[in-house]
Amino acid sequence: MSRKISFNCPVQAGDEDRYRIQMGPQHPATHGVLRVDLDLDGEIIRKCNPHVGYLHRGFEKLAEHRTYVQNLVLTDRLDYMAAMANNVGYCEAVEKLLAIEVPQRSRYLRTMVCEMARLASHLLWLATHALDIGAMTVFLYCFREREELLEIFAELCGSRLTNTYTRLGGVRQDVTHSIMMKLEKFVDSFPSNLEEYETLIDTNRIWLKRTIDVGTVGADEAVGLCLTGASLRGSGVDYDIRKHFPYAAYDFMDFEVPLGETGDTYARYRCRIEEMLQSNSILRQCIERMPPGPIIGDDAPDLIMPNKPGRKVEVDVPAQQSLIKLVEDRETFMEGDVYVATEVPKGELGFYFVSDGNGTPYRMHIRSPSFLHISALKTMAKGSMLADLIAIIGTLDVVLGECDR
Amino acid sequence: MESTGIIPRLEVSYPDDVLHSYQYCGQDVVLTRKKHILDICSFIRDQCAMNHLMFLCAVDNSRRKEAIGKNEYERFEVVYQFYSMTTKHSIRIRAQVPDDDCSIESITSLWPGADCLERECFDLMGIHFSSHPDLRRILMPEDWKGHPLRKEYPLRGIGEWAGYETLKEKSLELRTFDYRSSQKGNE
Amino acid sequence: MQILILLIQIAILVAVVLLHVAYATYFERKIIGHMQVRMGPMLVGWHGLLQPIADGIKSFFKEDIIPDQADKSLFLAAPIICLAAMMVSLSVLPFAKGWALADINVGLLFIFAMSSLASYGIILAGWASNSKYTLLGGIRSMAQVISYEIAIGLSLVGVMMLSGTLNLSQIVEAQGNSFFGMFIISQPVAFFVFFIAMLAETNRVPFDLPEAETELVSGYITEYSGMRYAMFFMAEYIGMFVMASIGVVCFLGGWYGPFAVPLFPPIWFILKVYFIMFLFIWIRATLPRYRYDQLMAIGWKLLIPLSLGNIFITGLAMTLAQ
Amino acid sequence: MKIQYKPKRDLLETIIHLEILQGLALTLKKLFSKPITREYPGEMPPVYPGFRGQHALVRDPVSGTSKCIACLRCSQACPARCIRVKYHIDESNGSRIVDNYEIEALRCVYCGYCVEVCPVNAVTMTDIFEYSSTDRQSLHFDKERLLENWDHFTKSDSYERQSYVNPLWRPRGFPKSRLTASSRESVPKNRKIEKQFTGTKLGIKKNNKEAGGYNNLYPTHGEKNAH
Amino acid sequence: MGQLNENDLVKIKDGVSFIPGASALVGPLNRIINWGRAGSIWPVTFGLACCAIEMMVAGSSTNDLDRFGIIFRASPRQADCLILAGTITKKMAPVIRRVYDQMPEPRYVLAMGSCACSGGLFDTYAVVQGGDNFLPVDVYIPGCPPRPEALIEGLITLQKKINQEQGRWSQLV
Repeated sequence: MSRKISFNCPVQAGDEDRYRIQMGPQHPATHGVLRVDLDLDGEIIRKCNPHVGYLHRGFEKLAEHRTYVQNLVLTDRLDYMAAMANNVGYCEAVEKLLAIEVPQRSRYLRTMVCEMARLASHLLWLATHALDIGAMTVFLYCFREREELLEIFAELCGSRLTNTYTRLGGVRQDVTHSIMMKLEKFVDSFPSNLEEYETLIDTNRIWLKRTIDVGTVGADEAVGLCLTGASLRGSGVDYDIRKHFPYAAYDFMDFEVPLGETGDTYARYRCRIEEMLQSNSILRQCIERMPPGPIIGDDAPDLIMPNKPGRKVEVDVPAQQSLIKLVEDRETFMEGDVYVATEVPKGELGFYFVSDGNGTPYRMHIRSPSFLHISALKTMAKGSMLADLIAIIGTLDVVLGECDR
Repeated sequence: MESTGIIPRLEVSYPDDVLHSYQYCGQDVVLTRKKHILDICSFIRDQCAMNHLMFLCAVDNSRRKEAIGKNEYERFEVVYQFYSMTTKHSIRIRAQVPDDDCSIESITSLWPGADCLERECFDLMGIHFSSHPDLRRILMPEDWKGHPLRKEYPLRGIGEWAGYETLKEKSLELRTFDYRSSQKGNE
Repeated sequence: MQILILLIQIAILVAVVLLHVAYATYFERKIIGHMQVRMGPMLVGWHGLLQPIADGIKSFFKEDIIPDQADKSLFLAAPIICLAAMMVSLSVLPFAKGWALADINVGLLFIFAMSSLASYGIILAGWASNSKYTLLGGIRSMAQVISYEIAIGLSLVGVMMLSGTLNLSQIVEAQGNSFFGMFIISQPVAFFVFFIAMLAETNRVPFDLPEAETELVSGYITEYSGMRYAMFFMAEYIGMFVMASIGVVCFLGGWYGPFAVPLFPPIWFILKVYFIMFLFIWIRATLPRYRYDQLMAIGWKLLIPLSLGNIFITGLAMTLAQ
Repeated sequence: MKIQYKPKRDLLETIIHLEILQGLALTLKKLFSKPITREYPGEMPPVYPGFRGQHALVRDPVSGTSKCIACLRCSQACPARCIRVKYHIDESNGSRIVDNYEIEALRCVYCGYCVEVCPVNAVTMTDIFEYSSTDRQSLHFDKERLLENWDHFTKSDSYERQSYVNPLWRPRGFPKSRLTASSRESVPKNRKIEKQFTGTKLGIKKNNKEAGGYNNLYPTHGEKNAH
Repeated sequence: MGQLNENDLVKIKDGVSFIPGASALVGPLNRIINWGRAGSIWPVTFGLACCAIEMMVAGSSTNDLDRFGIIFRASPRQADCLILAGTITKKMAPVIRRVYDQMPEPRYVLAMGSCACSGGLFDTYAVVQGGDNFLPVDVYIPGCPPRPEALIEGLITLQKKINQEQGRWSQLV
């Protein structure tokens, strides 16, 4: 019978008893299009080699050909689980580069939507993580809450997922009373709903067995692997950009950064659950302290960039062809480079801009947490079992759109 | 962020390598030569307690206004941003990499997490990282031609990737087995 | 003449069971749906009642793919082995007094034999598909069946000792008509072991490793399409039915109920079977999945010692009672 | 803040599988609760004004055609470059006359920039999101199709309900000076003006007076916000 | 095919044709099969990018695709329908084609969202400008991403399309 078995990968010397398996890009547990090549010894992973790039869309190149305002639309598609947080991160970076002032009210609004995005993203993470480990009911319960948030997004800015809510120098729309009432209702009911999910998994012996001592990373190792976000804090490293480089209105918020100790999957799970509760309390503070005032600054650029002074748009009219040619006015923006990081649900999302004074960035580099998390998979998965790999991919909370850019 | 005092220390320790330093938007930036970049990085990590590598990327300077005509700029540069979680200081190193010798030392021995970032730089910008354990393309397919983030590379790419061409041929060939086309042929 | 009657009986049984299987999937989707605060099938037929039929029609008219690299004969045989073995074990189940196709003396052993045979189908499917995921699924299934077959057998030894027979009808008779005669009262540990092992035998959550969707795509059935996939599906649900029936026969007093129903005696049996199947579904909606080595550890380190201890205590109690 | 773990279960809880029984009880409870499912083809989801759905060109009740003046701002602002405007210049008065206005709906990313930059409120995004098609060509909207979309939308419920003023035309909370065209449609008189939402526990109460100018900037939409 | 081609031979494939009188049998059978297929469309669990999240939402409690008899299957062998939910990159395209090739007939393709339909925002070197370059797409769903209800509407469009099919089963049986 063995005559018919033909492995695609050539077997190297010493590897004859290894079982090579290629997980993904189409696999239910890879959260999109991650591909992991595994060398198995029975069920134990001897070598794990993640392959990314199946969703590489050329973000950074494309950004060089679009104006700063248009690039905002791109950032929605980075980490599509928390598009709002990406919007805010991008705007904070560009505002620093172009020295644009943001009014206080829109800072609060940004904080609010950031935390809503964090909740939405963490709920999705909990859902998929639980589904990966086999608890499919948690998956659907989490989506119930997430839907409420998405409906609030839809009412706020007209789109559920790719929000494009922020604007350079402010935000796009003001909130209404009905949105805030909905949000308040959500904030009130959220902790008890979270309790519900926890009944199903938190103390469940199967869940504990599947998560404790799985994918353990020590604190120093985690820093060396450039992990950020809850994946780092699960190992006990106190690094949260909301505290280290406060942006938006995080300066005015009282919240704590939950830290784990053991650095295993369960610690990261607890960290994120606590983070959700903290986000909930930040949301409540936002609702209570929302200041009045304008939502967009006076020096905010127009949607059609480059905008001032005296925007010049030439229209090339060979009347028969009627093609539109936009001659961009080489208005002087700041020249220089700047790196601004924000804390998105996945970790540290940074934008590095090099500007040469045009309306388009000269170079935009996106420091995406998922990319570095996936590179850590190699180290974390070694020696664990096949089923653990699924748990580790889940706990790292990777999203391929952000990873591959 | 106030001045951290790291730049003077760097200038003292590596006088030949530090080209220029400045502060922009409150961020410290140092331009260096590429030769001793590994030493500089380990100095920064060990002496200045900058344990967190925030990002690593490459920039193509060829069309950059400020770079044109200044001889301290080379064609490429590799940018490192470091941060200290204890002292809350950060510093950015811009190591200049010339076009004709497009390689720089890898810092994976210091930060294992830099592995993927350096592969990305190699993939998109074509910078070689010597002593990198496994320098392959990471985002683009293995047999992709060119390095997309270089400035001369057009947005829509040059030519078509061979793998996609074969796919298109294959799909044309398989179309004959398709329900719809077999219907059309008979009508 | 007798043969003809037997054939008609078989035909009725098979038809009823197949219909039952179809609707078991419907009820599973409906119940899990409502547990997850959604609705389940709604639009194909009234409240989705025709859903299983639509699924069946679709599967029947689907292209049947046999992978190029597969071992064709085994690939074709595997679902048939699986389904046939499961169906044969239906023949010894006593649905009511005298309502068994074959009331043989070694009914319990026969069922074990057949369910082991069905696992051959799974292993062959995993092997013959010549795919890595199916092979892993097959291996997992093999290991799982071997370990839990022992546990399930040992857990029923106590029942056999109390009833003194392997004939299923006589086991029911031994429990008698009263509630307290049920072996679940006298053998709770055995029932616990049996129930967990039953979940593992039928590859249900939390032991659905051979077809763990997020790990092995679809496990051993990854390469099967159309009707052959449906056959595995049916085999799995018939397996559930058979296992639930054994549970009812051995622990829950078979066809006896609080009062006798005149026209349709198997009603209590069927209700009890449905209760156990509801438990299956309920657990599926609630629990995560074990890891492979943990599953093995439970089987060998917990269930088998427990059931051995149970045998010992049962024997001791019986000796003392004499 | 160190995270707190729940206490470990004791022996008795282990034996009776307490936490698993709790989980089972929860799912059983949910079995008898009402499903939250929205039965979509019969029951529509809530769509709020300003939803970024199907594109349309507003049909001017006076002229019976589009209001577009071919300023091309929309196609400049479009990040996906999916808007094509063809026009010619009227020799008599030098104004631009639109020949065709095309939106490639399959390339559009529904960011709403075109609506926001339009100086005459000509292009808009409606609440309609159900327009899947089996062929590609029917989703390449030209001028006629876009006007038809508007007619279709004006007949729908959501238009009737809120007598449409797209918040993207006039984003809530935007000062008038920042609007692309100050000559935008004025708010209908029967519309309630809602005060800007502010928190209850403000530490900076005195600023309220100065910011009062922003309070009455934006209209509410429909009776939803009335209470 | 009962109604349409009553009087001439119905050609299914080269050399295979139906006798006219058989249409009385074929017509209802055709309808039953189409009903079965339309009532149980099983898509592959295959998300590419943003739209996959909305696809998950469509499957979750609020919209519940299970009402239509739609359940996600992980293995393409058991699936009927491929939902292209997200951006198709050139690196991914061969994989998608492979998944499609692994699916048994009859199989359908839905392009969900701008990126899958035409490349959308990403007119770059790495992105395929529309899934129909290498796959026969049946239904296009615009939106970026489409609301989950829009996906359901797309699936309803697909059901209508399936119900209009004639004799697609005869080549298989």
